[in-house]
Amino acid sequence: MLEVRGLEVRYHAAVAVEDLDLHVGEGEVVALIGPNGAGKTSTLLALLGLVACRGEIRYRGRLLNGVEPEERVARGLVLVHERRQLFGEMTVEENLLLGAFARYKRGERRLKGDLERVYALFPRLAERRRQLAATMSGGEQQMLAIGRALMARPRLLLLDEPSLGLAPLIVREIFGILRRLKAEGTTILLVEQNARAALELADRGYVLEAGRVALQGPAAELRENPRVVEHYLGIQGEGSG
Amino acid sequence: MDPLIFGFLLSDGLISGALYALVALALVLVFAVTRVILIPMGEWVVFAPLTQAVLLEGRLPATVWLSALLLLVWAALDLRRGRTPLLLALAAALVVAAGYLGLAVPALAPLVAILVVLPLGPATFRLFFEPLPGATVLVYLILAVGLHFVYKGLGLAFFGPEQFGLPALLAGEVAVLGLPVPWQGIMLVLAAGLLMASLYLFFTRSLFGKALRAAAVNRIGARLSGISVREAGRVAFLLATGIGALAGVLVAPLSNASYEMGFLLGLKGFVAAIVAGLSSYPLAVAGGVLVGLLESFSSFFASAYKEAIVFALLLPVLAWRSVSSLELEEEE
Amino acid sequence: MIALLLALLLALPWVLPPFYQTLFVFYAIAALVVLGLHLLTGLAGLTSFGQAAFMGVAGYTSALLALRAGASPWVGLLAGLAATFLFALVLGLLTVRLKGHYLPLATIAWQVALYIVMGSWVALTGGRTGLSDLPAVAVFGLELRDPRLYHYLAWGLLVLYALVLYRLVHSRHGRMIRALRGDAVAAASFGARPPELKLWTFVIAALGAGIAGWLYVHFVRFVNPSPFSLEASIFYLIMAVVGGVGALPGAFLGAGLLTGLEQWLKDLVPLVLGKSGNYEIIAYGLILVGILHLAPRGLWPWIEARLPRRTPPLPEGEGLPPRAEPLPEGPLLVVEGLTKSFGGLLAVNGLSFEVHRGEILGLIGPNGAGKSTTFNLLAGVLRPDAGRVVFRGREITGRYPFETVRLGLVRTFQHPHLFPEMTVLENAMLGTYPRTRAPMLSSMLGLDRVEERRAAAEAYRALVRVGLAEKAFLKAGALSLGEQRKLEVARALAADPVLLLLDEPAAGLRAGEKRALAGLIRRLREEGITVLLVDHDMELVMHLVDRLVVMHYGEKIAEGPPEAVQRDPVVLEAYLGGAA
Amino acid sequence: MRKGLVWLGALVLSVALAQAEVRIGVTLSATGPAASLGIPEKNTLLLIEAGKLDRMPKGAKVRFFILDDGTDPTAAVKNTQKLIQENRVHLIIGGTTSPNSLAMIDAVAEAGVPFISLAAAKAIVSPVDEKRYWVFKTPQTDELMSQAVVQDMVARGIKTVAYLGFNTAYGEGWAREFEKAAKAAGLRVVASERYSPKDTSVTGQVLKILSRRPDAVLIGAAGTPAVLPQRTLVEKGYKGQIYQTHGVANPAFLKVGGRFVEGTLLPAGPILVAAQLPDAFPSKRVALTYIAAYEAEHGVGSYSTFGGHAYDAWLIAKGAIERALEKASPDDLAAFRKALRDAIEETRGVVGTHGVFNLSPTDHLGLKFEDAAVIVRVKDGKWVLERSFR
Repeated sequence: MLEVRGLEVRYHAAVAVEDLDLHVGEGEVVALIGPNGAGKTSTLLALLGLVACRGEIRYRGRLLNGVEPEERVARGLVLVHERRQLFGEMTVEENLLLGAFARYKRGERRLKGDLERVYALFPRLAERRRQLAATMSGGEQQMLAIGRALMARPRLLLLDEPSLGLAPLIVREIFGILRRLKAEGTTILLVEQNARAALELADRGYVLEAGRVALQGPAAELRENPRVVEHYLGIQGEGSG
Repeated sequence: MDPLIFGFLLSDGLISGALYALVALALVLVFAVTRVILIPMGEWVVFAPLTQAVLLEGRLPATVWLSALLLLVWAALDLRRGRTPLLLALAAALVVAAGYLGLAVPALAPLVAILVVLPLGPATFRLFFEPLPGATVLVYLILAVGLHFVYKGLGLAFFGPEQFGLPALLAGEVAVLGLPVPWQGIMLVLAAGLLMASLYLFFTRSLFGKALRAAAVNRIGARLSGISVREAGRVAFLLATGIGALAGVLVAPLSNASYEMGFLLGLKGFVAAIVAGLSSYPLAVAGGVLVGLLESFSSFFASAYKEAIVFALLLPVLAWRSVSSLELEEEE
Repeated sequence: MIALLLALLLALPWVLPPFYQTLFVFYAIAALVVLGLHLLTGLAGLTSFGQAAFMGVAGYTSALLALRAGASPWVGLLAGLAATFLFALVLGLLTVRLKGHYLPLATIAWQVALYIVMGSWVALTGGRTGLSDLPAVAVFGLELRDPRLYHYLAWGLLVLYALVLYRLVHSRHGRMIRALRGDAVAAASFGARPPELKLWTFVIAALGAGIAGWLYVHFVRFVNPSPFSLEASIFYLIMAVVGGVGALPGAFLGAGLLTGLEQWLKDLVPLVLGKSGNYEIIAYGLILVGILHLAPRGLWPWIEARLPRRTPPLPEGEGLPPRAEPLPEGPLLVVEGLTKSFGGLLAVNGLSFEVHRGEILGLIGPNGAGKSTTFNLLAGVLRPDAGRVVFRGREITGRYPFETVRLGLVRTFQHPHLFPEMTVLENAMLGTYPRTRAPMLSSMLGLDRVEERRAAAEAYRALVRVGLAEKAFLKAGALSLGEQRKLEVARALAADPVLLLLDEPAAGLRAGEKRALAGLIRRLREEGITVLLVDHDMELVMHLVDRLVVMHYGEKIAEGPPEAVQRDPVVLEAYLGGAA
Repeated sequence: MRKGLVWLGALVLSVALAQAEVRIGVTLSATGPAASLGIPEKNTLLLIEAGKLDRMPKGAKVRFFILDDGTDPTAAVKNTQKLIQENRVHLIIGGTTSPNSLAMIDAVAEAGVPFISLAAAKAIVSPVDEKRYWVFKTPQTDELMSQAVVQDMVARGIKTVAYLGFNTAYGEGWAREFEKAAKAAGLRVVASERYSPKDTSVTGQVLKILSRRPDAVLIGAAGTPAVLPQRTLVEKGYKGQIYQTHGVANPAFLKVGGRFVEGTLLPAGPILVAAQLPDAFPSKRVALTYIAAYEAEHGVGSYSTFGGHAYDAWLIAKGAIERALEKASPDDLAAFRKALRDAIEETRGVVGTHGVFNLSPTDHLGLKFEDAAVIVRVKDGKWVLERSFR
């Protein structure tokens, strides 16, 4: 589904990601973990084309280099941004509908079904469909961000820190939904600091440190890896600014 | 003051205000989506009636060729990027055909004029602004000033220095509360209102309109939703040119038109747009009406200092708006 | 190099063809205005559409004094600058506090208003028809009528103004002005008072325009409002942007190029297109657009990138004097009942703790615990709803950061708030701002050399301490994340901190870098600096700190040495309860 | 036949080579707010350069350097310097507007170059002091034209009058001179308003004027922007007499003005109605010749009075060049400039399109009122001679 070779992202002269190889198979859930600033978010942004990068990104067999982000979205590569990037002054429903804009533009006018599906997944959004996005709590905003991404009918869903800044109960709820998506066969690339939760959900995982892959392997193996345990799975693993 | 004079000044201010409001709306739209302060807007506003006037004189206006040329250059750029620019080539042909149609059927001249001017906006965006994504507001502004020079120079070359008189689309006057007001003015105000209402509907009801708003408020969020910010920019320019050209065609029979009038019109629209913080559409309309009224009344009381009064009175408005705006904007 | 340029400048009028002598005078006049814009727009980030109006204020003042009172142009210069100063002060007070787009519009507003007054107050100004027969400037009885002589006057004043500006830009004030634009919070954290600095910037830029206006009227010896119009102001802004508004040579480049361009087009366009003419403005616009497409940041940065770079000598010598006053007894920092809510959501609720002298205290907690809010409350970026903060025995609750930094309460930023266009050393020197005293005027006159040298030495020493010495002259934008964090610390050290507030200093660092950072923080403690550390990197925190304060949902849930806190069941619940 | 032509060409060429080159620098407002004045001036000089209007002065080959100043005084000064220093011209013609001409005075006086201005203000040539020693002009002064308007108003029994003019040097000059002349003649000026040529509405000013109920309104504007106030006056029901100034005397004004400007009175140089002048009118023949040549190039009805000023400047210059050539060689720059200045000042009895020029050391314009001004009425979309002061 996704094949990345030699990815490199720079800001000014600072290297954020260097020589990164990565692949995601159809139906797989892959976790990308690592400390703050390891280059996880930069990787996702590069995959979507929102930052300039070098290296080869192959998606469903075709090179993505030079393809506009919105075209990537239209091809089913959809990102839930770390900062959610909702349209704060618009209602929940408007946000969701805009998530399907690429399809709408292609002429698909029947979005009702998708809407119902998202509402079924997040009943809280259904209750608040007329509410402005900016006035919702962090957890609800995160649900909306995921819901908006689902409206695009992603073939590969990129999730950036879905648990960031959320209360534990909400995090649990969000991961519950991710599990359901996984069960439905959605392919997911998940970036998460909550390494324990991420590795429990994922099939495989990569550990990024300072812009490079430090470790990789099946999620179950990573969970047992002493280095991962020490750095990311103690009580230490939870906190984040 | 004599209530009759008051009434006249009021109606004059409202008519001018409607014009400035339209220009301000277009400027706000373009700025919100692209961060371009569209100085050449004023030129496009006058290009439309000037094109119409030349058509009515039985000559093919040079704007037709300009429009077609820009569209073809755009098409050539697309071709280089490996796309087939069939629509653009067709549009270029259409513009030329419309020009000849306007010659043959003078009644259609106003419509043709708007159609001819319409491609200038999006083509300008495509050729001059799109290649510089992410430039600062200041660089875009200077770029816009450069284009203003170009269009102004072209205006002089195409239309000459003199004004053109245009026939009213709807001649005559009508009494409003005992006050004679020209139909054309009422048409302008009505058209402004209608345009605003349809823009409102477009932005709140249509998913395309919402996408445009989305691109304006959150560019990254928009791209994540598959909304192309570039396309949004082109659409914003297209709408702005359309609004401007329509405003121009409607106001010209009241005021005559010359290539030079554009800048001042644009400036006043810009003032109204700033009063709205370059972000709020209803406030842009209010700002336009405010500028129109200020201008009308100050031209009665102290015509020599008219602009000075309009701008000086804006300072407190600005201070108030600045204090009451919550967001800490980037200073550029 | 500079001597060569000066010699060229002196010889120029005698080698140039006659018309270019005149053109060079207009060049100097334009460059004066554009230099002001370089400071105002390029460095302080305030876009002004009103510089030509200031030219008019000074020009008309001098012209009227000469015609109505027979005053010498030199008196006119002083009076003109005084008038410009007053206008700029009043307009500046009205303008510089405006936010975002309101500021440029305000400049348009008074530009237009002043222009119309110049044109419409016929009795005073002669209206649009203008005033003619103005006197020439005379030096020791020699009237400067020949453009070759005026050249020296104009360029002399220009070079003087450029020197003053150069001194200012490379002084403590200049660094702050530049910092202000990128990041007012960071600037204020090192002692700057944003509105005041902006106002002076505004006035200094206006004075440049004032000199230009005076030069203009006594060169042309005729004055009417048209050279002081909005269009003229826009032309100066174009020059600034085309040359590169962020650099001093850019002002010279832009002013020279566009002054010339206007003339060359007058010659060239008719040649190319035949005599029918009027196409100059189109060509002008197209060239402008072309330049911006080639070099969106202006021509000078484009050229500079192609020039060889010279490394200045390393700063040496004595640093700044250390803090003299002794610390009072008792805890260094006392926080009592600190409370802050955002829209009804309690971010920090009744938080109390103390920081003792010479310790490293860690403040930790899970996501959303209120650590960042607490940090910002202590740093003065946010104001608490209730509670108080006492530092060194003085209450500092709700004080601005530019006040507390002088007391020795110095912070770093989680996401480095550095200025990528400034060198590493300049970034570090920002830290010395609260410790240096030179007022703006003495900086402009170059009287701050000794203090500047010591500030540079001090900043360099701080760079040595964090291990960045060899990168001192690189642009900060070229640093890696780890180096940027070191620079954050170095800048704080340059401020001679008593209490150092570190906001997640280890985020994003590699293992080796983290160890180095921990070593550095320990060394600082040994040097007597107290550290308050907010971080979530447990490895770092646990091995480094003396004590921990743990927050959860805005409240303190535990306090004590790391080993004890690690076993605290409440802490464990807070951290683990939320895991999936 | 063809051979003969070749010979003739060779002959002309050899004569030309033997002739001295006299350089005339021109700076005009061919763009900007005064473009409607500057463009006919420029066209006229281009016609002269092309030899389609007049012969060249005997014994000299004349070269023109024509620059545009965009109606900006700074640009006019820069142009002047450029012409003097770079093109080493012997004479400068131009300065379409009064500020531009005034701004140029210092530059020409400094360099000692004679200058024939094409702008209206009296201050350009009066008083003839050390600097204005070098400055001449051909257009009637605002004062002279105001005189014509005021005399016509008095003759019609008008008592009160309002002024509505441009907020430019043109409108300002008219305001000053007209109000002075009106007061002197016992007229009451009940309102004096301004507007911008780029304004889209002048309702406020017109209402103010209407509220003062003047017998007549004078609109001090140039070109087509002069239509809007008149149109607004008419639309708001003003029934008094409306006057315009000679600045509107171009065909575009009539076209744009249409029915709104019907019946307007304006002062103008006699050239505007040349064909209707009595044969005894001195400038009639010259004016007709000029108009015929201009219209041949630019179309029937295309001429304006402003081009006439440029032609008059040329006529004065032509005679003076011939006389100066006897005193100095154009190769000696300073001497020839001085000789040319002296020759211009000695101009006597040169019949131009706007009158007869008799210059003297104290009068650098040299037009007589009765020769230089007529009152014209707009009738059926045409200029019709209403009154002559002879």
